[in-house]
Formats: sequence, C-alpha cells, structure tokens
Amino acid sequence: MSGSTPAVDANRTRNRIFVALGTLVIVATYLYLILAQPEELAEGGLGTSALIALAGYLIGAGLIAAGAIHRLPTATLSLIPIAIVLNIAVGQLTAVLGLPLYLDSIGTVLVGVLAGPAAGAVTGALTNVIWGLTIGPIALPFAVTAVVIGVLAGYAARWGMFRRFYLAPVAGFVTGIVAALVSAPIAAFIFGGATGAGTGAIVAAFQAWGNSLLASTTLQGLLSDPLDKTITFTIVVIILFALPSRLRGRFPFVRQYNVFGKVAPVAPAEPAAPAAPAAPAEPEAPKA
Amino acid sequence: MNDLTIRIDGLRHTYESGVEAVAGVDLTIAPGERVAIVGQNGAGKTTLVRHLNGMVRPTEGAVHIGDWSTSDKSIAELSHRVGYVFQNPDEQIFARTVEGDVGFGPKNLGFEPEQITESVMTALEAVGLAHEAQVHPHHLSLSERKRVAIAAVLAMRTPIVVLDEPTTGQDEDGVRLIASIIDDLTARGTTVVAITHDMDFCVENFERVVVMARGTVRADGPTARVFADQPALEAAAVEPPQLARLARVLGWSEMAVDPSGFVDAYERRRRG
Amino acid sequence: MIELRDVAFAYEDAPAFTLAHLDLDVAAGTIMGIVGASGSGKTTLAKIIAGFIPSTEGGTYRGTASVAGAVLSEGTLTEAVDVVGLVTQNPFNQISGARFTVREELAFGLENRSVERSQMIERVDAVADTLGLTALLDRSPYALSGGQMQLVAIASMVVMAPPVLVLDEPTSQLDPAGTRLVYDVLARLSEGGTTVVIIEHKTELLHEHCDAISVLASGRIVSTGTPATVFADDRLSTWGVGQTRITQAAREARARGLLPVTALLPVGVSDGAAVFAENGAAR
Amino acid sequence: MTTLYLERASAVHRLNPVTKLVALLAIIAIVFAVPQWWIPLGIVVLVVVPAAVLARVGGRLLRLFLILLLPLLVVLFIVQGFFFPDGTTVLWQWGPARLTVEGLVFSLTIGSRLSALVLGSLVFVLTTHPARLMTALTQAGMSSKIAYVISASLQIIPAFQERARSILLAQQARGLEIAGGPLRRARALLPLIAPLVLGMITDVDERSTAMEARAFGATPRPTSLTVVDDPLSERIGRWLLAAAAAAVIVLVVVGVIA
Repeated sequence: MSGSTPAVDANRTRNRIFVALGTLVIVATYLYLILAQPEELAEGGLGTSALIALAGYLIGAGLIAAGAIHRLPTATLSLIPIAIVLNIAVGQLTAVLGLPLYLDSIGTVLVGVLAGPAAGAVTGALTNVIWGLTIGPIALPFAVTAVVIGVLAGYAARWGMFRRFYLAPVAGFVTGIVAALVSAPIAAFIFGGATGAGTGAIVAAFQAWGNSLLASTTLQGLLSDPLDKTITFTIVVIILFALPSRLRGRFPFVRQYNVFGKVAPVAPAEPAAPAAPAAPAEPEAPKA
Repeated sequence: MNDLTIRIDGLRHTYESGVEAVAGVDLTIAPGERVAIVGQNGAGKTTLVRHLNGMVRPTEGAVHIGDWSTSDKSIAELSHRVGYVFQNPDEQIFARTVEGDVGFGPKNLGFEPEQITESVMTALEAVGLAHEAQVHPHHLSLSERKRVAIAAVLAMRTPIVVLDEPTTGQDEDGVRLIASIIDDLTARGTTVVAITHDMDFCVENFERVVVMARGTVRADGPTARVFADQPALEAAAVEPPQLARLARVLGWSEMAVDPSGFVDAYERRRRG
Repeated sequence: MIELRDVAFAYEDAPAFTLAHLDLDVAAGTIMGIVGASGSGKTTLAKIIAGFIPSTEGGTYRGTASVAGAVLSEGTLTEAVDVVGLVTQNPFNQISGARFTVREELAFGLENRSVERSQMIERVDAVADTLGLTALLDRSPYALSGGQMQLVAIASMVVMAPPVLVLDEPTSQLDPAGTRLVYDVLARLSEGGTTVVIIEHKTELLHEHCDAISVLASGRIVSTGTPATVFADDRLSTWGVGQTRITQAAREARARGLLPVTALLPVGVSDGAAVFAENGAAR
Repeated sequence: MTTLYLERASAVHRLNPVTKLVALLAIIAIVFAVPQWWIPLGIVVLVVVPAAVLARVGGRLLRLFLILLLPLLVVLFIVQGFFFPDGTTVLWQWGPARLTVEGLVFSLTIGSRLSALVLGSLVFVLTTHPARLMTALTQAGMSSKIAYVISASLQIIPAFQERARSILLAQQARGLEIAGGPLRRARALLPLIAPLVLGMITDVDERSTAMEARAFGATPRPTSLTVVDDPLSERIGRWLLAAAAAAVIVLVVVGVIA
C-alpha cells in the first residue's frame, strides 16, 4: 500500500520463515498431543503433555504473529485495535448476557476478511494479550485458537466464501471445527476440561460416557465452536454487506482477491481543457 | 404554534468526575422562540441543552418541557417533544439508505407508513438531499451527512428542536441552507435552541442569545442588546460578531445585526 | 517551495476527476490559504502536497507536484513526510494511540525519526509551551476535550519542524481563543521560514494572516492572489466561498452611493474601520 | 485506562517489566514441567503471594482469585474429581459420579498449576503499567508495530465505550426504546452496532494517514522519549531464572524428577 518501509523487504525471508515455523510448531504440537497422549495419561499423571501444549502453542502463535505483523501496512495496523476492542466488547457482552456462545472473534474475522490471513492472525493473537491485560489472563493459553480463526477467515475470504451471503456461514462452520480440534488439548491438559461451568458439565457428561479427557474436550468443542463460528461469520457478513462498497474497496486485499465479487472497474472521464486563467476582478493592493 | 414552554429552574449538573458543568441556571424559553447559546469550549452549553431531552439529568433543580418534568420521562418519551441534532452525524447514521435513516425517528414515534414517507421526503427536500434518498449515507460527504442528521430530526416533526453546532464543517451554501431550515421551523411554530460558535450566524438568525461561562448564564436577552454588552462578553470570552467589532472600533454606541442594518446606521451618521 | 504543474487526480472507481489541470505555487516562508466549497477537492489537494497521493491512494494521477525541488511521486512517502507535515481534519483520529501521555504522544513522530532523547525533551517542552499544553503533558491524550485534542494534533506535527506544514481545517473544534493561538503559532513559524498551507472556512482569519489565497472550485484553482484582492472578488459567492460581513456591508454601501467605487472593498475590522472612517463614519 | 494495573510505590513495581516477564515465564515453565502438585502450590505460597503482598496488591489479587479462578477450580474438582475417566480407586459413588483418588490427584495437579499460571500472570499485570511494559519490550527488541497495536487497543477501549454511549443517546433521542422484552432489545442492536463499526472503519483511513505523517514505521530502530532502567543485577537475574527453568525441564525429561 505504501512504499515507505524498505526495511521490511530485507526481512521478508525471515518473516516467511517465522510464519512457516510457527505453523509447523502448532501442527507438530497438535499431532504429538493426540498420538502420544493416551498412554501417558494411563500412567496416572499428565507427563509433559501440558508443558508441550502450552509451550508449543504459545511459541507457534507468537512466531506467526511476529512474522505476520511486519507484512502489514499502516492502514491495516490501525484497523486491528478497533477489531480487538470489538472482540472484547461483544465477547464480554455475550458472557454477561449468559448466552451459550463466545462471539469473541467478530473483529478477528472482520480483519481476516478485509485484510487477509496475516492480519487476521495478528488480530487473534493480540486480542488474547489485551484480554489478559484488561479482564484476566485466563484466556491467554487459547491465543493459538484465535490465530487459527483469523487465518482461516482470511483464506475463506480469499477463496470467495464472502461473495455470496450463504457461503460465509459454511466457512464459519468449517472454521469452528478446526478451532475445536486445535483448542481441545488446551482445554484438556491446562484446564482439565473446566473452562467454564457450562462447558465443564458437558465435558463431565462425555467422560461419564466413557470418553477420554482429550476426546471429551474435543467433543465439547465440536458442540459449541462450529455453531459459534457459524453465527460469528454470519454477523460479519451482515456487517460487511451493510458497508458501502467504496469503503470495502479501500482494502487492497479485498481488491486483489475480489473478496466480495468482481466489480467492473470505472475509468474516470477525461478532464476538459483548462479554462482561461481568471483575471483578478479587483486591482492589486497590499495586504491590510 | 406549539404550546410547550421550556422551564429550567435552579439547574445544576455535576459529572461523576466531579466537574460541575452547569452551576445554577434559570431559563424560560417560550413556545416558538429561537434562542442561540454561546460561550467558550467547556462553558457548559452542551450539558445544559442535553437536559432538554433527558440525556443528562439534573443533579439539582428541574427542567420542564410543558407539563413534563424531564426527570421522570425516558429519552425516547421525550423525543416526542424534543428533537436533538448531534454535532457528529456518524454517531447516529446506521441505515443503508439516506431515506431509511431519516425514517428511523418517525417510525419509532409511531407515524403511519404514508406519513413516514411524506415527512421523510419533506425533510430531505428541506436539507437539499431529496435526490440522494436511495444513496448509502456513507457515500455522502461529511457536510452532507450532517444534513442527513438534521433531516432525521426534522422528519420527527417535534415541537422543539435542539441543534448542537449545526454550522461546523459547512461551507457558505450549507450555512445558508441551515439558516433557511431554521426559518421554516419557526414558520411552523417550532421552538429552536442552538449552540453555536459562529457569531455571524448567531446574530443573523436568532432573536435571543444566552451567553454562558463556567456553567452559568452571564447574559441573556435580545441579540442586539447582548452583543452590545461588552463586559459580559469579555467575561465569557465570547468574540462579538464582525460588524459589532467594527462598530466598536468606529466608536458607535449601537450595534447592527446585519450588513444592511450596518449601512443604514452608517448612512444616518454620514448625514450627521 | 511548492510547485504543482497540471496535476490531476481521480479516486479509484470514481466517475470523474476530483482535481484537474491544477497549478499552484507557494513561495518559501509564506502562508497560503486554500478556500473553496465542500466537495471542491481541498482535502485531496492537501494529500497531494503532502505526498500521500498517489503513494497511499489508488486512482489516476497525472502531473508533477514538487516540494523544495523534489518531485514527490518519485520518492518514498518517508522522504515526503520529512519535508511536508500534514495535519488532517478530525483530531480524534490524529491521536496515535501508541502512547499513553500527551508528552509521549508529542514525541511519537520524533521517535520514529530517531531523534536523540535530550533533543526530544527540549522540543516537546518548547512546542507544548507555545500551544499552551504544558499543564496537559501528563494526561492521557484521549482524556482531552475535542479542542484540546486538536491543539495536541497540531503540536504533534509542529514539533517535527517540517519545512512545509499543511493543515486541513485545523481550527474546526476550537473556540475563538484557541483559534487565535493556532494562528499566532503559524505566523511565528512562517517568520522562522516554514512554508504553511492552510485549508480553512474562516475568511476573516485568513485575510488577517495569509500572504496569498487560492480558491478551489470543482477541482480547479479559479483564483490566486493576495487576501485583499481574492476576498473582495465579485465571484466569491459563485465559488461557494463566504464574504465577510464587512465586505458585504461595504458592497452595499457602495451600491447605495455611500462609498466611492474606487475604494478597495474591506474584509476585516481594521481595514473596514479605515475605509468607513475615511468616508465619514467616525463619531 | 481499563487494565488491571494498580499504581503503587513498590520494589515489584519498580522492576524492569522484562525481568518480571522472564520470572513469570520461568514459573510457568517449571510448574507445567514438574509432575508434583505441591510444587506449583509451593511457588504460589512462597513466591507469588509474597510478591503480591510486597507490591501491596494482595487485596486485589484475592478479589480476582475469587472472581476468576475459584469458580474454575470448583468446576475442575467436580468434573475431574467425580468423572475422571481413568479413575480406578473409587471412594464414593452415586450414579455415574465416582469420586476417585486418581481424579482428585489429577484435579490437584491441574488446579495448582492453573493457580500458579493465573495468579502469577495477575501479579505481573497488577504491578506493570502497560506503557512501561511496551517501552521495556521495545527496548528489548520487540517490534514497535506490536507495541502500537497493544497500546492503541488499550486506549481505544474507553473511547469506544464513550462512542457507544453517544450512539445510544443519539438513537434514543430519535425515539428508540431500549427497555422491554428480548425481541425489542435485539431489534435495537442494529442501530447501535452499525454506527459504531461503520464509524470506526471510516476512521481507519485518516488514522493511518496521521500515523504515516509522523513517520510511523519509517525506521526499524526508533528512539524513545521514555527509558526504562535495566540494571546489570536484573539482567543477570533474568539469565539465572531462565537457566533455572531450563535445568528443571531437563531434569524432568531425563527422569531425575518424576
């Protein structure tokens, strides 16, 4: 967008490596926890799974956010704080109203759609940091989920899921499934399934039916996350369709990938030849 | 002519921060009157007029709109009697079309559908935006959006209209348009109360001026008389309109409200 | 100092050019006022002079805009920003939010230009003093009133001491006292060699403080000259620019034969007093 | 400001924020590495609580514990105490709920770790002003873009609330009734949220212009008006803390601590 930061290009490779490494760490963490976990739990303790879940996810999320933020132009950066505040405000409102949803990623999805996966990732990660500074650090371990949601929202927009009103909820549903899978190990190994009263009850029920801890938190996540993200994506698409097209078109990502469908480019009419220079109507006089 | 007198008695308002924004104001505004409220930033003008539709409640004293006390009516109830145009139009515009936004107030007030269409179109014509009725409000410029916000209040046809800084950001034509809207309102018998920093606009469009400083009224009366009251204006740090300043430099005792009045006075003086 | 030659600009997807065939010259160390109706392209012009168009705005751009000899569209935005400071319209949006006190907010631009700390402290204190912000230095910038925010926004640009300063309606939220303060500071800057371009509706103030005025109408410069000539122009109303009440009165007096037609139309109080007094208005 | 930070004159407040952050991370690494439930609890009792008392934020910490953490701990003990899937030593049973020793130990382990994590973070947040944190982290090499986003978010919260209040008033002044049943309130949502989001997005353009006009992002190495002290003793302390955490993890992995 602006050519003001040549220093950024020099670090381009480094940033790419950060993002790739972060993604790798998150995927590896998840796979390790699913494959290696059950036998360790059977031994009676938690082993190192909690430490790996916490460290792997935090380092992964941090790497992606750090690598992604350097790619963002100032216009996108100044959108992110607004999105973060929107996340927190609506999320808190939902919690206060006691709704069985989170609705704490409206801003993250909004940024992902308008400015791309990198911007979505940064919004997600930093939302949880702000959440920690203002309301309490409980949510901090879930930063990785927020990153994943932001990234997926960005790719959904890139792949045309926001061109039709009815496609966005589908993208939200899929995002919700991924979010549920990614966050299940955190809920299991760091919170012991007790992330809240309602969710805790559901986890208890799944365990009583004979599921393992990780399976129970995964199932619990699959009950609430896809629904939550479907609603979130729907709200976002409503907001975005209400925006004037000119405003949406200001975001380069939107233009580059035709996020809201093809818009026929308009060429301005050629300006007419200049009028004859206006002669001063009054005689020249010194300034009073 | 409406029959709603605005009565403000012993009004005080202290914000939670401890700032006393209104520190004892008594004011009566008759139905159909047009009153300008002037004063420095922080003089308490906005806090005072926000009492008129219940957005701010008296800490002490009372505000009556006709037989209603604003202390025991909701803002929505008071909106049947008092329309309020905010300084920043973007704090109220939400609909996807100009028409939809302007129709929001009448709909809330329970107008009939055909009545809504009629009042919306009349209001849009008054602010010169009838041809933009189907446009997204955010495709308009800020000064046009400000006129949408004014239309939104006009369409509610309230007997009292409050305008907070209606001319900021408006060019010459915009200011003239707002002046003509105020004339229309008066012709309909509407009471108009406006806050303004533009003293030329004030002197030409309002018969009565209230000067505020530090939460109190420092001068109140017919426009020409108030702007001749040099000590009160100085105490409130209000700069008189340009022609008043000129008259003062020339050593005149009277004050002209508009250019024609000034030239009349000049002519009298030239004749001796 | 500022030279625009046949500049034209159309925003992306806009059906028409916002500015076209635009020529403008501003001499070094002078104050130039830009007036015009809303929608005439004033803000777009400000962004071109400050180098933000075409670099941050998609659309069709033609012509050359050079400041201090350098063509802005050929350099980076950072280079442009070093030469031209831009104060935009809404003060709320100019508070960066990156800093927690007015003092740090004022230093923000200097930090980004890697100015040394001791020098920063000195410059921040000095600018706060001239704009009457010293008592607010330790407050949060968001806890200020609109008028105070506007002064902080102006100060945050002035502190960077750019050779050229462009201000887009810098006094919209200020009362007369605050407005005078801003104009005093601009006058002092111009005495010190800064070139100032100011977009403003307040004719009387422009007349009092500017060296030259350009009128923008429908994306073109239709008149340039000294404030006394431009503001007395008969066509001013057709361009959507306000005449002062004194000009209107003098015009009427002239029409009624009370002022000689040869007399220059006055704009402000002091020249108005001179004209009317000369012709027998005293006592 | 809407953060949890409490202004006090204390040694904990005066520490370089980076030092506190390293200490926090070291504590988190240790408590999640060791399997014994009493070690995290010991750290809470011997390190975290004394630090809070020393910083004179103990009262607030207690209150936050009661609001934030206690409900989670209660849920944890009910869910895992009674429904732990791998519990074999049953102490008491009622329907599907089986109180098991394994479940209790598991709850205790998770609960004590969670307490160390949350209480440690809270002490950090309670004693560290965000402005100072951002300055110190930028000094330590963090991107000024991250610092900007965090600082701006924190400061926009009150401005956002202020704006939301204004919008609420403006729509009520146009006759919008917000009291009443849930349907009526849901209908009121659009006129309230739309101007908020729309206005904020419209502002983005001008905001970024204003930032770039002040050369934001022009150099990777900006200077800073405020400087956070970083004495040698703290730098050494940080390395020692990091080394200690690393040592504990190594000892756990090789099986010395088990």
